[in-house]
Amino acid sequence: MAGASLIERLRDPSETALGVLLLAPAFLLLALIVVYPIGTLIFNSFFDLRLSGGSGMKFVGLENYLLVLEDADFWNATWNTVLITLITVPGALVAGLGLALLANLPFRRQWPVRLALLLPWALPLAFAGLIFAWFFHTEYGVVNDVVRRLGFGSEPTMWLLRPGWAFAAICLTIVWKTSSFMALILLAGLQMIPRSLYEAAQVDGATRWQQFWQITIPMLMPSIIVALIFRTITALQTFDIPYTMTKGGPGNATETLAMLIHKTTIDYLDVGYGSTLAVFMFVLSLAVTTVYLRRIGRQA
Amino acid sequence: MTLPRGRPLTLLAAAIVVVNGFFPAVWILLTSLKSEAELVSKPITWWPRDPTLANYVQAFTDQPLLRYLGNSLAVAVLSTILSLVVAALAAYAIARLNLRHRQLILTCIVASSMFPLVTLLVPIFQTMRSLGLLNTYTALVLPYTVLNLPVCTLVLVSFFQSIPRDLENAAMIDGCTRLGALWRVVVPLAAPGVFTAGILAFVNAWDEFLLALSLNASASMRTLPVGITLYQGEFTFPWPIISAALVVAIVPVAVLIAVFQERVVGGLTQGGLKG
Amino acid sequence: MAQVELRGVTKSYDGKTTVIHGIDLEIRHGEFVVFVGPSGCGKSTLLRMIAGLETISGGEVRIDGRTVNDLPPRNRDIAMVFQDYALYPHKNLYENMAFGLRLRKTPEDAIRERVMNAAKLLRIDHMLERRPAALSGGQRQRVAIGRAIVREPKVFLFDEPLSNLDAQLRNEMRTEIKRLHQRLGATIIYVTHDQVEAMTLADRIAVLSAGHKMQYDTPDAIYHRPAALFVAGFTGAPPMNLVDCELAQGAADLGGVRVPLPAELAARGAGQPALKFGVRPENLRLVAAPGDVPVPAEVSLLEPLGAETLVTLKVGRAEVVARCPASFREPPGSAVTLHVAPAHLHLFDAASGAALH
Amino acid sequence: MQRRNLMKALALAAGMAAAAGTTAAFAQTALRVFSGGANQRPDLMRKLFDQYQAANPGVKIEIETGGATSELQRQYLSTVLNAKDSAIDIYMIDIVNPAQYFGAGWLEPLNAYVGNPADAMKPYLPVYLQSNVVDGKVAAMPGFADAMFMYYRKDLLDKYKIAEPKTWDELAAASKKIQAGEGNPNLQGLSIQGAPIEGAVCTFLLPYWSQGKEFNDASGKLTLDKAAAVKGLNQWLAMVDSGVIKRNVAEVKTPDTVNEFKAGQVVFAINWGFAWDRFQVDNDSTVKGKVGVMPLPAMAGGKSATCVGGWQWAVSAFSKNKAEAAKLVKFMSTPAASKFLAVEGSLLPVYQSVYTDPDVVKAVPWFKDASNVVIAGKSRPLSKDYGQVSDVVRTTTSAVLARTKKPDDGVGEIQSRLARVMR
Repeated sequence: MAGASLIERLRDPSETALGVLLLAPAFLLLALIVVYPIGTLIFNSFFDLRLSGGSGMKFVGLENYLLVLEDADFWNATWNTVLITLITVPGALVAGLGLALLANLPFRRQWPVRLALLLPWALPLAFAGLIFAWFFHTEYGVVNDVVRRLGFGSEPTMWLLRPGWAFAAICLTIVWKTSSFMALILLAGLQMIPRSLYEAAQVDGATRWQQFWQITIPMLMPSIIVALIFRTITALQTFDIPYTMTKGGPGNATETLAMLIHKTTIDYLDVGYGSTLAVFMFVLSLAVTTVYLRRIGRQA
Repeated sequence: MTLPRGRPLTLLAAAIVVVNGFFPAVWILLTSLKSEAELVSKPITWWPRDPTLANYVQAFTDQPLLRYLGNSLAVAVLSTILSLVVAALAAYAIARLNLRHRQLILTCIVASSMFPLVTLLVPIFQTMRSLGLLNTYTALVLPYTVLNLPVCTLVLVSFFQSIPRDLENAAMIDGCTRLGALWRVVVPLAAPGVFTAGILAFVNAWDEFLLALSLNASASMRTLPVGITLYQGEFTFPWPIISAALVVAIVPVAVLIAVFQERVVGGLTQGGLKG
Repeated sequence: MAQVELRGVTKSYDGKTTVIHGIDLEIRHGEFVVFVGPSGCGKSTLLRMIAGLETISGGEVRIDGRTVNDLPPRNRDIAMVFQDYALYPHKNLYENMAFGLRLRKTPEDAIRERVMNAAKLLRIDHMLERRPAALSGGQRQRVAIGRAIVREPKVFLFDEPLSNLDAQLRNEMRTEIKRLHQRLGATIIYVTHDQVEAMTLADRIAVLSAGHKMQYDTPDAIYHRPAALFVAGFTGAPPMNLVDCELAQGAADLGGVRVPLPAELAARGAGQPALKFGVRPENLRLVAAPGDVPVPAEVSLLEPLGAETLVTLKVGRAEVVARCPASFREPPGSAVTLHVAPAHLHLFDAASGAALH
Repeated sequence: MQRRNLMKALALAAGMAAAAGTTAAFAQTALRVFSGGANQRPDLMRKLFDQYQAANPGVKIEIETGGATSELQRQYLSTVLNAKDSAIDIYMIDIVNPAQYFGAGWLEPLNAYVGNPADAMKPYLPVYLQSNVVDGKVAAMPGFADAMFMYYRKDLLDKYKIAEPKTWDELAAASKKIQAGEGNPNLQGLSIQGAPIEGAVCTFLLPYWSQGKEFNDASGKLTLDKAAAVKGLNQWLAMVDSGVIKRNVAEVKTPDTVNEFKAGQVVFAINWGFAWDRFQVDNDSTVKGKVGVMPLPAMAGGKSATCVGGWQWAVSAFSKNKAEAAKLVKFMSTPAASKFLAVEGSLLPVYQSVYTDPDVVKAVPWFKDASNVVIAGKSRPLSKDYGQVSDVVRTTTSAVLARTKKPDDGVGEIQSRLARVMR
């Protein structure tokens, strides 16, 4: 093959060379935006780096890690984060499934329904939080107005000022915001189920309810799992909605891990400790998403 | 599943879905037509007593809303294109090439989405500063591309995998190089997937707030979400004006998805997120 | 037209799993060669190595005397028809066929002429504006073939092109491909798992099993002189009856029933530890001809096919199938006498699978 | 005419600042200034900068704005300064920030440019000696002031013949009387800010300070008197119970108080200085001409005190033009500049003398009432970790007002958390 010129060889790179070439842009970007910053973060977590003191960096080994384990705020935020995840992920799934089933009915006009599913998804998180905080306002909120019009309760409920209610309001907002996209994915899944399966089930004498559990749910399972996993990752990172709705209040009843990290790093300027918290959060995400990656692994 | 087909029930179902999706947007629209005084009257009004467009006028005069709109558009479009190119190349390598550790490579790319950007804010800021990129489109385009890389890669990998390998082989036998086959056959065929991934990326970039706030704070480079927070001041929270600005911010995306909804839903159906 | 040579061609993955074991083949100018074998035998892999779609781990592939091992597919001057047609769904039929010519910068009028000729030949000239999705399976297959024809390549490669068609269409297309070959006189390498297809189409057949070449010869030779147990068992419908036997006094002992063998054959079998006795169903007859040997048997199952009836019979401990006239009506359980010409008897070494002739 | 005079005075001051400088003017210096958000009136600052540029041809000033609220600005500046960004030379910062930023080494000490702290701060309101001098160094120069005022409905007090209340109890009694008399269920007695925003820090401090107690000593060490703090919070809660303050006070933010007062739903309202114009000038105000300002009430036996706010000019430690920047800062902190901001933008002056300036009194008559309040003003706790201090105080206060925490526990929490930070 002496005849093959250099150009010819460049047009037909070996499999590996081509792979490196194609993957290079992605990995360069990841190195710049993720790997290097994470490195900085892990490095910082071993230092007492409080920018407010102006006292510079002091190596403290694992001290920050020990402090985190004793930190009641950390455990509170972790608990809140986990709770939000445990409530809103199944919540969004159930709501999304409901919306998807409704949207899958034979409508003459499809677009208003589709648009209704797409709009909440396209609304920025921070704005969704702002808008829903307004909805839940004790005096000017539409929620209490509806309650009043329906004739319940003489005293308006202070939704965002009671830890339980505030938590519920935040979860509801997250479910509203995220169930639409869930519904879109599930709707796509629903439309792929062949009609013949339902016809077969009808011939076999299955009721609608049985058809739902025996056909719809099993056939949707791949979509459901992918949607759940994506949702779980973002749920663990919950920040914008509680930040705009309650600022983590009342007290720190609705503070999530991401908020605590943001507060520690940006407000308190305690970069060392904030970095350590971030490392913990990463470990938590990693633990949860290992399951996810295994799943992808099985499918790819 | 076959649900009741009766017309009234179907309409009720449609009503539930539509109200759920539209209510907040409609509420914002109504609020944008009210005066600030009406907003704090009790009991609250649903329909504006004195509808006014003054809030829109103010939304455009208080802040350079058009400029923010343009910035958001530029950043979102540029990062969408870059995400698609970078993700398409990587996804092709993962889906098609006979590479070792393909799984590990995909895992690395997806794992990058697990790290909350909030926590990386300060290091990213430092990086951008040392590269002299603060207050440029690039400062946002690069992180947004990374933000979108996992989902775009996943969508495109499954799309590429769904395209018969023999199509590419046929193209190579017909006379294409490997990259030629990618460009002439695979990419056009993955168009629905590319489109779905593109919409996902665009919306993500359009929504992002925290990085935009920190990396591009200068007045001429602000994006829409950052700009909208500026209507509120230390002492003021002009809901009607903010609502007006929100309406302006929501409309382009709503139009975009209304026009392309068929393809968004279709793209998802064709295996996009189906793993 | 061109000739293709394979010299010790080997394919292995990661240097461990070997799927093609040193195959030598020579395909002459204008010859129609079929690779046949059960799925997983490596026939498609071998074809794709010739196409350049799979790397070659060892040996060499030569087209017209030129080693093409490292040549990308586009530079090998071949055309290929794929099992799933692999039509470009985003291009109409005309563009599908023209694509390869455009890439080679063929002038537009030449493209038009060649595409139109091919389309007329394949009777798809009235639907060139359509996209593949609007076509039936048979039509798609024609387009795929047309795409190969317009290129006027040195070698045509067919990878199970008919396996996605229904039975009737398959027969039609088979005939058309055969006619096409006669008309174009092209060198064709054709892969199929269907031995009938192989028999009807091929000038020469290469039978492959587990990555090994079992036999490479004309259909006639393959059928009548199978070189290996595998070839015998793979060809013919139903295939050759193959039965364990022992050699006793110049006859094959099928467990109580003895079939006398020609002396030459018996001599070859002598001393082999395990033997297989083989006879094709059509060579087991109910009416004796001069020189035939009789074999007592008992009817156990009838399968009328209209033109003939397949009869399963017990011969000693073994079961064999015979091809009988449609008039055969003996009920199961009745005893009959089969007749077989000694020249049609085969004997194989059960351990190596080699034919003893 | 008044305006022309003012401009002349400014030009003079700007010229003097230039003359004082030793740098030759032929080198063009570009100064980049972070000038806060819209509420910090970058439009007016631009006019002052134009003045300065006119008098100092070698200097070109560019403005950057961002961050609508003090909190957002602090977050943004923390990120920028954290990265030692040299792009910005001068920062406008909230009164609570000099200690923190100086502590972090982000601000250039200005002693070399303005002289020793005691003398430099002498002409200004007393609060600045406390807030702008850190470790014996001048960290920032006052730009304009702000303070929490007690606004009230003059018409209603007159109607029920009630004098300005001097103590919180008197205020509660007056409110109840008016609320009962008006019979309007939506009428609130007193509006304060209980949402976990910066204003809630003042909400915590006002009743506490008015018992004559201090939050911290001169060195910044925490001196919280737990009993007094609990008493202060209980004072608010008692008013909530008696219906003087509305039940969802923990939701109330600064603009809510303003809007409700404007809508005539509030008798007494505590708010920043900007609110005056909202009440008296805004078209949709229903209380024009019915608004009074008075010093904040005290606890029985205590002394009136208020929370001072406002913005300062500081030079970045990472600036490459420190000398030029310091000169501009000095100019922005002159009496003439302060007067300009008072007359043109009703921004509270940082010099006691400017409050009584005839031009200022003419332009903004209510400033003469304001001066008494401002002089009694105190600064919020000064700490290198103000971000943390503020966060702890406002979230706890808000939680107590939402009744999710008992005052006793809340104060205990503040004490234990801040004892570590403020020592």
